Amino acid sequence: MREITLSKAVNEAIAEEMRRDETVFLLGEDVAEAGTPFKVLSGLVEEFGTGRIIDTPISEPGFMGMAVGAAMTGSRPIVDLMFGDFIFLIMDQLCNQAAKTHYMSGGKLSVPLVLRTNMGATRRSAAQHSQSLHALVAHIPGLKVAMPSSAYEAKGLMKTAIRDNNPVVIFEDKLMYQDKAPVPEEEYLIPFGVANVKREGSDITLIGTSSMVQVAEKAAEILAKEGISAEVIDPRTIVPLDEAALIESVRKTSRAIVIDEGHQSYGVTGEIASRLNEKAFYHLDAPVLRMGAMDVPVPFSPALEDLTVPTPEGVAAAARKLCAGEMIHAA
Amino acid sequence: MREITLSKAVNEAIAEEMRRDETVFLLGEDVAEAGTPFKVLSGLVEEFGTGRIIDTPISEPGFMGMAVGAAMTGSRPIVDLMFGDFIFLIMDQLCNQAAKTHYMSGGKLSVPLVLRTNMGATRRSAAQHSQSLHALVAHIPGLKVAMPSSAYEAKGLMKTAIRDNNPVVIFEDKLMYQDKAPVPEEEYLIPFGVANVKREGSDITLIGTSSMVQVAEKAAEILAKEGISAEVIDPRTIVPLDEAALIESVRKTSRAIVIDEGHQSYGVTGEIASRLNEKAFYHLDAPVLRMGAMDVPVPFSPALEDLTVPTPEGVAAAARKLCAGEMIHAA
Amino acid sequence: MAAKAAKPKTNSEDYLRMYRQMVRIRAFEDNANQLYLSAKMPGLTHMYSGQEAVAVGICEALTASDKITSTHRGHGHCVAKGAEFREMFCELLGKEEGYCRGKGGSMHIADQSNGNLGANAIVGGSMGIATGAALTAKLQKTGDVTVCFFGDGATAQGLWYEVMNMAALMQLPVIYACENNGYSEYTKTAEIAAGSLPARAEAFGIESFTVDGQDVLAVNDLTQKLVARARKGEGPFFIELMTYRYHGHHVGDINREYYRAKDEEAQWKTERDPIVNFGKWLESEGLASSDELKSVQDEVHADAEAAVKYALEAKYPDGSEVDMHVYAA
Amino acid sequence: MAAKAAKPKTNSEDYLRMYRQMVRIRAFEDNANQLYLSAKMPGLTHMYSGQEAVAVGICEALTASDKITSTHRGHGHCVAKGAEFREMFCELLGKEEGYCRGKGGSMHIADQSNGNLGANAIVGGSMGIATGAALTAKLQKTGDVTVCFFGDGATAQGLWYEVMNMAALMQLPVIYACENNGYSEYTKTAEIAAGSLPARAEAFGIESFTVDGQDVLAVNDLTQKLVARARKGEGPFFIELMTYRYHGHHVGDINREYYRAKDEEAQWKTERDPIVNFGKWLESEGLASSDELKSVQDEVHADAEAAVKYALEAKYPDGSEVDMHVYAA
Ligand SMILES: Cc1ncc(C[n+]2csc(CCOP(=O)(O)OP(=O)(O)O)c2C)c(N)n1
Ligand SMILES: Cc1ncc(C[n+]2csc(CCOP(=O)(O)OP(=O)(O)O)c2C)c(N)n1
Ligand SMILES: [Mg+2]
Ligand SMILES: [Mg+2]
Repeated sequence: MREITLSKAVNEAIAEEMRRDETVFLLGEDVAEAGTPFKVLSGLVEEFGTGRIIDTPISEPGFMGMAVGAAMTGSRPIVDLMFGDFIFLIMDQLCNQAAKTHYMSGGKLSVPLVLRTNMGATRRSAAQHSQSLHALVAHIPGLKVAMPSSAYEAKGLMKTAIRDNNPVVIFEDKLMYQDKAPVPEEEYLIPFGVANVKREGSDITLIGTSSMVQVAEKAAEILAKEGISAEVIDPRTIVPLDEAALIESVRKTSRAIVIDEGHQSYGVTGEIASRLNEKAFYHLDAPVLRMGAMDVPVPFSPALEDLTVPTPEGVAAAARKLCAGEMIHAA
Repeated sequence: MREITLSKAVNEAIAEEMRRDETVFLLGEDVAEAGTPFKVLSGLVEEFGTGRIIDTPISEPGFMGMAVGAAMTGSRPIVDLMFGDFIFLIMDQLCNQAAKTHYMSGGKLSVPLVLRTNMGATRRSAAQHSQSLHALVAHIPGLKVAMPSSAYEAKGLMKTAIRDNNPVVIFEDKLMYQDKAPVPEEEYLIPFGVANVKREGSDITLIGTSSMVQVAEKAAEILAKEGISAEVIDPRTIVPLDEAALIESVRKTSRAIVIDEGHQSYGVTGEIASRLNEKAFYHLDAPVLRMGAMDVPVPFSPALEDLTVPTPEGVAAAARKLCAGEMIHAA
Repeated sequence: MAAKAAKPKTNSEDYLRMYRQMVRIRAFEDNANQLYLSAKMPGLTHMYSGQEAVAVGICEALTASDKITSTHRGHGHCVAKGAEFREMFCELLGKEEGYCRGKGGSMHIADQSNGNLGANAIVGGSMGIATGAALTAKLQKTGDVTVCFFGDGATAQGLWYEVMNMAALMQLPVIYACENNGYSEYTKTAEIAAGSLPARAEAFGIESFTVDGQDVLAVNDLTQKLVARARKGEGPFFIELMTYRYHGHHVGDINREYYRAKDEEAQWKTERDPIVNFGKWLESEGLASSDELKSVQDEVHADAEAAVKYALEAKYPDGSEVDMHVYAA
Repeated sequence: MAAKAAKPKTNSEDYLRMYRQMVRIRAFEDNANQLYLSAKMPGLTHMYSGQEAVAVGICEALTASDKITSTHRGHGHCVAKGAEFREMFCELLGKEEGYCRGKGGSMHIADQSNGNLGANAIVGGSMGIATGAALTAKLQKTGDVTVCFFGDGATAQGLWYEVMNMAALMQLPVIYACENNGYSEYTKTAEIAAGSLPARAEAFGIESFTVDGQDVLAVNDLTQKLVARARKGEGPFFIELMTYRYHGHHVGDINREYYRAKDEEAQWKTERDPIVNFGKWLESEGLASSDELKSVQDEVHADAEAAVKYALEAKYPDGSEVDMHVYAA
């Protein structure tokens, strides 16, 4: 199968859906001629014109709000938010408006829009351009949250998102835009709420989101050499969450680590870990461990930044201890 | 000891600190003559004047940003945010600016401010005036988060917050403003990160935040009649979190329920439950259960709204099952 | 662009409909207030009484497929855009037959069938929504115009400036209608708004107008012209409508002399009432007799009472609805 | 109010210092660019080159305790407000001796000792901060003035309108200084800004000025006057400074002909360079010889090189610092 970059995969998904459905349009800063700073959207304006690939001023709350109104009236906007960190600017329109409109109207109005943005540290971009803020959005009922872990997922989830009748937030890892993966030429969609077992194993389950799937896979390789068989699972969407698949895996392996690049406290790892604890309790040989990003603003200095995110070695070390029956904490 | 309302307790705390420290001022909408819609601040403008009790236009991001700048230059602002739901409007200034300034400046700048706002449903105020959004703030490093459970805590935590050199967010339960509790005449402060055992017990630990402490206490009374001895703990601040106290209790009782009025998914209950699971795993006789608000926008209709939040009866029922060894889920 | 135009409101039938619509709003509010005072209504609500000429003058210049966005003080917009009493009272009481199945209540009442995209409990929160609705109209060439209602207090929200800039750049068919009732909660507008409101819109190259919001014909005339121009792609526009709210900020805001003098209230009510004055004009022009007007009022009052009665007896949504409509299928 | 006034800049010593400060900014940026191109600098950065007269003209009208807030394109403001090369380069390289111990980097460089409250990576993100600093000045009667630097693109952020309104109502000693360099990333200002920028400030009753941002004396003259007035409580003010950035939006923005013609760049560089033109003026007025100017340049270049060398060899913060400074004691 051909291999394409995650960036290209996103571009293809949007182009295909825009061809298929005239009501789809995209708006954001420097999305047209510039094709975004990451060049993910290059070429779209040439095909679809500035009427459907719309450059906006630096007005995130404003164009997010416009997308909500457009979505309520028969359009299917894709909002391009240049950095995930800017989500703080649009929280009201996203969480008070988009997320709640369908419910508040008793099902009469709906808001089919996609917010595509990014996440991921270690790009030396410092505290306001490096955050992974998906947990915040996942906490708000009415929003769906997708976290593609490769070009394949990026394309399939984006297409599903565009066809979904709800506000969907997609977090792309900005360090993965150039990563290639096999992506079929033929059309495919990836349903929401269906986890993907990336690697089968029997001793421990490693649940990773976004780029942490790669971290988990690398950790699994390290562990395999030591005779520890790790299963790696990618939930693909955290809302809806394929709880059943995760529980099934953990019931089999009896141990689990949840790995996510958001801050650890009050984030994604706590939710997944506590669901596993709650629903697979009697199958667990050890507590479910969590590995999120450190609870610190992302530092600029490379000497510090690299310490803040989970690494394959760190995950392997934790897995090793869990499998040896040693507890991280004297639990 | 005299009993005063939570509203009065907050008012006293602010007045005392404003008398003590000239750099403290307060700003927000209709805080002066009107004393806020909940009348919590009545009388302050008479004592401190409109120079220190400052009415603003309806510009939440703007006055939050101003508070950050004022705090960076030697003032100690208290920001009054009329409804907790409006926190979505100020997330950038709170989370990208206030929370990160101290860290990003390598410790050179600091942002001593208090954001006082509220939470709590069942007031028939519908989806945009009923949210309990403390989990979002707790996820962001650099912010502290206090959740007073009575007038006593409201006063002591507010005073500590005003003296703290960091941005502190205090969520008051708007349904508790008229609730009275004993509050000493003498000055006292409640340190952050110190949980309070509201009721001792041996069979199960009920951890509640804000008004859920009352819910837990009522559940404990129901359970006591049935011979089940429940310990009730109030963390008082969720950042910093007195993990040690919670763990100690759970090691003793072997069972726990975490009760919080924020949405359950990706919220506070997951964090606390997974810490307990991780660090008290071998002491647990049953999985730690979580009871948050339902993952739905808060509905207006009384017939629906009351179903969305944890109740004493619901907590007692869950506790009963846990203690009987019955799992909620076939874990 | 689909050919569309509201019928010009130049004959007595149209005038009488405007009169009736204003009376309907007033009657709706009087009943809602009564429901609140008698503790039959959950939560609280913000009365539109006094501002009727704004909602009616504007909405009578719109077609059913034109859109509006509304505010926390939204009953008037909802009635004026064509909603029925029954579904509205049911909504205010949290009943299943309400426009939003009781899930929205007063502050989120919407009536999508008549193009009302909903009230909003976030001040200024619908400014982006209105502008986006106009963007759909432009992209899909529907010919629809959107009116964004908001209060003077809402002009303090930065969102407005962001969307005005974009609406101006994209020449969107949206009309920003600021109902300046002199107060933002318990504060006089003058104390929270520096400079001039129309100048703020003009700074973005948006044509701006100020009109007497108590004069339904003046409002309607201006709006008809602007709607026609907006349909031709000459938008956006800004209108400041000078008006007054008769009640407190919300139904519970009773003792309000500390921020607003009783005399001031009395003066607006006796001298500037939009319904009374329009009624007088209809009579003086010989377009309606006082009996005719009286019978309009009686009919409307009877309708309102019947709707209230119906709503009080209607059933609440079933508990199983609580987690329905979180996500659309 | 504490009596404060920047010395009027009317003698050759002051002129030469302004010249030197502009040369220092240019030298800093040339070295920073080189560090980036040679892959010695982590992350990316935005060059201030071309806009030197703005930062210098303004900051020379301020005292050390006056405050500024800066932007993603913030090195110029930092130098102009009094910062040292060493600590700045150390910060850009993520070293412990940087102004922020390496935690902030280019986009968050701050120098609190000279009243620089910091660069900001959120466009417009510091508008509230600047206004709040001015509020402290007013409440505590410090006599300080705050200058809020931001770009033309930042005028699209709603926050600006919110704080202008409040600054105007409270008469705060803040000057909003918009560096209009014609571009917002890869987009011409004209395409993203409707109407007129000064009119937007004026609509809030704020006195507004437009000045040639390539003319350091014009900028300085105007700023001196406004700072003096702001200290007397006559603020806030708005200044639009017409200027140009020589490099791409950020150091990596090399192929930019699709949005900006090479001719245009060449013209600004050859005809409107603020340093060259000011140097010529100094010579023509007999205030400095070309040798004197050359020696200023040489000194500054040597300083910059030494600082770069120092910073390259300086040590990174210890790993244990990673969770320090999350909370203040
Ligand atoms: C973002 C936000 N801030 C504050 C409030 C509380 N609030 C509700 S209505 C109101 C006053 C609005 O004034 P105006 O826009 O003039 O409308 P009016 O009530 O006069 O119709 C305020 C402050 C809110 N609902 N939303
Ligand atoms: C809120 C926000 N939106 C978008 C960006 C990305 N961004 C960084 S600089 C910039 C352009 C800013 O233009 P302008 O204000 O004119 O400043 P200039 O770069 O010209 O100095 C953009 C869009 C950002 N950093 N913050
Ligand atoms: Mg008003
Ligand atoms: Mg610019």
